[in-house]
Amino acid sequence: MRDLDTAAALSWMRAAAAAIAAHEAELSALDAAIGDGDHGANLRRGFSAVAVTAEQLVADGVQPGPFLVEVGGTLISSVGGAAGPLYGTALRSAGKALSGPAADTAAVGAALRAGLDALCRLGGAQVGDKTMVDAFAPAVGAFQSAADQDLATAALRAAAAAEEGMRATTPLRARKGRASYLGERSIGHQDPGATSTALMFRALAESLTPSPAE
Amino acid sequence: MRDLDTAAALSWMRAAAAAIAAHEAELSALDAAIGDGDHGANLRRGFSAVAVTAEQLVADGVQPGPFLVEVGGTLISSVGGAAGPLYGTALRSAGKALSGPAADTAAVGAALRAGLDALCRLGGAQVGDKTMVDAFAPAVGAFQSAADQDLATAALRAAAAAEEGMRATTPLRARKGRASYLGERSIGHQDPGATSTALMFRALAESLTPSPAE
Amino acid sequence: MKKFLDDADTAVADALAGLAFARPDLKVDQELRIVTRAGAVRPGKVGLVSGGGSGHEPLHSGYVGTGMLDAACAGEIFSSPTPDRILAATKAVSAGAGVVHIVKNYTGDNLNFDMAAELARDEGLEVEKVLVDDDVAVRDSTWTAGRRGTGATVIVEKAAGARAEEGGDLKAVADIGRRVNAASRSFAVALGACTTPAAGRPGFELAEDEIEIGVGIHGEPGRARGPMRPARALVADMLDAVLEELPASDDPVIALVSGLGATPLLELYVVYRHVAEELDRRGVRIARNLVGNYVTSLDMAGASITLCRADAELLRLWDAPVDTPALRWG
Amino acid sequence: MKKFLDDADTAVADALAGLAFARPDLKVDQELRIVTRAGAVRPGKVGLVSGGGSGHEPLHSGYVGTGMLDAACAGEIFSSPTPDRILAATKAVSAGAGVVHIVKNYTGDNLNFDMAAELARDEGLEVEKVLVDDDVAVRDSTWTAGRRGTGATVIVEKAAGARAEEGGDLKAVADIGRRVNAASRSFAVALGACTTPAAGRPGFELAEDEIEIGVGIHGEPGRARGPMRPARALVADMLDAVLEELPASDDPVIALVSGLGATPLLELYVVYRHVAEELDRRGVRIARNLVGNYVTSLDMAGASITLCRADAELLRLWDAPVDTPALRWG
Ligand SMILES: Nc1ncnc2c1ncn2[C@@H]1O[C@H](COP(=O)(O)OP(=O)(O)O)[C@@H](O)[C@H]1O
Ligand SMILES: Nc1ncnc2c1ncn2[C@@H]1O[C@H](COP(=O)(O)OP(=O)(O)O)[C@@H](O)[C@H]1O
Ligand SMILES: [Mg+2]
Ligand SMILES: [Mg+2]
Ligand SMILES: [Mg+2]
Ligand SMILES: [Mg+2]
Repeated sequence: MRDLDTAAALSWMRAAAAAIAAHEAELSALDAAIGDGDHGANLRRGFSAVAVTAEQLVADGVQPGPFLVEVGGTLISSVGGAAGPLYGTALRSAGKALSGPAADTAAVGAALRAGLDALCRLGGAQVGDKTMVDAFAPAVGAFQSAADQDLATAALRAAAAAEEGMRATTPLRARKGRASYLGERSIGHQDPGATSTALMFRALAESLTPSPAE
Repeated sequence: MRDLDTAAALSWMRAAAAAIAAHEAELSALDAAIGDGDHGANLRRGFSAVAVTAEQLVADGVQPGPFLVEVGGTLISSVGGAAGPLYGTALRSAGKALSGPAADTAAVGAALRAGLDALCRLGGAQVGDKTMVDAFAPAVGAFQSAADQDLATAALRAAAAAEEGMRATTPLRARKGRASYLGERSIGHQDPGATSTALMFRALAESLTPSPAE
Repeated sequence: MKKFLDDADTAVADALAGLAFARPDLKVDQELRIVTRAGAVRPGKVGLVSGGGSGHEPLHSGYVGTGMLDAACAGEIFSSPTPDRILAATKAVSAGAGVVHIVKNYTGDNLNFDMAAELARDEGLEVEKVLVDDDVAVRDSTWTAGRRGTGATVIVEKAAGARAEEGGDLKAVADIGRRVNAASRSFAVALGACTTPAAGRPGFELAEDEIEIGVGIHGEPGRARGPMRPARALVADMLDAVLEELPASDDPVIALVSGLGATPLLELYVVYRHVAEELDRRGVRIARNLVGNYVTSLDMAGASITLCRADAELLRLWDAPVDTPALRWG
Repeated sequence: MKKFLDDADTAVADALAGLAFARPDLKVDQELRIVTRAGAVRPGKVGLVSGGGSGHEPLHSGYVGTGMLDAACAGEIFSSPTPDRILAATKAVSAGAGVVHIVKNYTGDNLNFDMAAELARDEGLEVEKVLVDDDVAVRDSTWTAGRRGTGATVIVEKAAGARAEEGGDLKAVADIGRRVNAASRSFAVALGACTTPAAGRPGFELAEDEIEIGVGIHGEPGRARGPMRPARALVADMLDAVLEELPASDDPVIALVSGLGATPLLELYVVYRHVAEELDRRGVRIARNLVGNYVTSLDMAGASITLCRADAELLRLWDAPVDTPALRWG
């Protein structure tokens, strides 16, 4: 059983970057269907920048809270589009909620909740609007429900909930972001932002779960 | 046996207009391959104008020479592109070479020769340059070789020669007109102008040959 | 995908490099992707900053110059620029009288410009935001992110630019921008999709007789798909949509017909013919017009129509001298 | 085929009607398809007439106005106008000092303009012809109809127009036009074919990785088909072709990068970036430039590069005031 220290946060960002890179085309294709087709490229650009920042932050010996704050800032200053400020703000707020060299499951859960709240405040979206919130909110809920479990378990529950939330966006009609311009035509397509959110929670779970070889 | 009077000239122009209209798409497609794709539209526009002029000229009782001169002028002022001045000048020169109310085979042959000469002078093309001249010149040759035959026979020979000349343009490399810009790539395509020339000589032959029903 | 590019990732940077070579009257900050006028901002003049995703050229860089913008921020293709760059542009053109942000209404643009404005205010600058939301293909309701900003942006930038040039203060410049936006409505149809360099293939596929009705400028599908029809009928429907939401008034209009990138000028003039005839029939007088590629969507085949009710003051500002790559007169 | 048109046969007339509505500073004779300046020609000024097939907009109607053309004759799409109309334009702009015909070198244009000049001379007018033949994709040999006229037309019209405006006589105006033409060379590549309204489908089909090299502006195939490559490589080859035939001289050049109709401005600036860098590498200085859609080929995807060696006099004429729909400065 392991708390979230800076090394773990770095592993998360590395896994997230790898997942985004692997799914760039898929994310952009989802965005092309109901948006402008750049979500994959936006996040790839952002996480490439994060990869550089993150290594430096670790070398500088920062704690996980400031680490996430900086990573969020990097996303804000490299992604552009809607996703950059939203994800960046979520990470910055989550980071600000963390203190000390390592955080346990409850602390991480509270931090994620703070991130979600900031994201919702900034974007004005609620669950059901067909946005990243539809994956983010259930993920945070599942994570906090497992506050008494170890980090990896909570993260696994969160990832599963995020993926369910992601799939549940398909039948929804969008009320926020570009997809809302399509009206009824947004129905039947999975939201790209919810999809990238699910990838990020899955990356968190995988980075915390010892690989079979270890 | 019938000489070329104004009524016959009118029949020719009507038949030519019908043939062009029926083959407009084909002429434009040939021109698209090695030119700019407008030969069919150019000539359809021209012969639509000719149809109007021609009826009026007949109503005014003009003789076949002035009739062809006017028809040529109409082509010049309605076709545009290369084909308008070339066909128009050929018909004008042919018309100027005719006198009286009707012309026999020899007179028509000489008039067509005058038209060909003017066309070659204006456009500077010779046989083998992959232009309308490749159909026009053999047609006039065949027509004049049949100067002692009736008009319809001479016209039938001319039409056959024009069609042979038309087909013979396919392997040639163009030296005149837009097709020359393609260099070697013009080889293997039939020239649109030679094709419309063949249509016009076929129209002449058909307008002079009593249809089976008559 | 065939495009005159070296690499999808450097498309925006390479185009800005070309702009820098072509226009010595502009200054291009390659690192921050900011285009400003070559000279310093006149002390006391309100600064005008706009920007957004690239791919809409000449918007916005083509409107930087005397009488119009002081700075344009070029985001990646169809992605808003980031707050740090907008902040840098804001500071670069600040001359003591405040800065106006002209922002097209998209979630991303709003968030990034708002964050930049926040940061600028933290540094003691006054920033006013003018939001452009003229596209009537999107209803402004709780079901949407609100109407999109499209063609009216050009008119907002022109009028606000003229007001700033003649010495208007921050409020006056922002006000005229807001007034132009409130008086403007747009509608666009696409005959074919655009291809973003990153995606490498068209955003949607249309049958030979289909069009997208009510598209924006980001390659997204429109509100509905419909059958292709003659220009006259398409224009009549587009004008129906625009006029239904255009403020009623006796003022004449400024009419903008913009190609979306791949539509020949010949066709845009055919569209304008019908715009002029239809508006005449409906008793709307056109006082000024623009026909060409002004707000585009990469290589999208299509056209937008923007109408802006213009009173005497607005016409005066419209007619004021302008000297930018894409608009030049007076 | 999807186009903003009502009918292929009325496309040119409808576009001219749109132009007439849009530009009160121009006079459009719908019957003869002639566009002239709204005012009368200044007595004693040499008249400038150009024209050719339509589909190259803004060429030629977009260049009618102060400092450039007096009249443009619009033929059908890709078909030269007829002699009677060119004659009418010639007479309309004749103000006692003679008229210059600016003619792009195509068989049809030559024949129709020559016939018109003949008719004008019969009526006692002096007419000088300036032939534009700048396209190096076509060798000038007994095997061809000679080099085509393309992008240089804009520069010829601008310089000759300025010379006429400042009072040059017939010979002086024609001479400067000929000098510009002799000093100019162009080359174009197409990434995709255009579709004429009459044909209704693209003039040729290209594979996803193929381009046409050395195309003209009439939708015809080029000299060769080749593989698509990065912009930098394409531009280097295009410049090789242009520079090989551009007169050697220490003069700088006017560089024109023109889209062929469906190419976004973003890409044209990428092209210009490489033009600027390549020319710099080769020691050729660019004194002036234009980047945009200036000589097009309907909705062809592609770009042309034109270079014109420009001495001080030519630069002065280039910089002289011009006020037309497509060029405006000074
Ligand atoms: N107001 C909002 N609140 C939360 N998420 C949003 C909002 N608007 C958009 N999104 C999310 O952003 C995603 C699109 O991101 P991206 O494509 O990178 O930005 P853009 O729409 O600017 O191109 C959407 O799929 C959606 O999940
Ligand atoms: N110099 C010439 N002499 C004779 N015929 C020519 C010449 N140039 C072109 N042509 C003929 O004109 C035809 C093309 O006509 P058309 O398509 O109507 O004109 P354009 O080439 O101006 O579009 C060619 O197929 C060729 O037969
Ligand atoms: Mg997007
Ligand atoms: Mg042709
Ligand atoms: Mg975007
Ligand atoms: Mg033609």
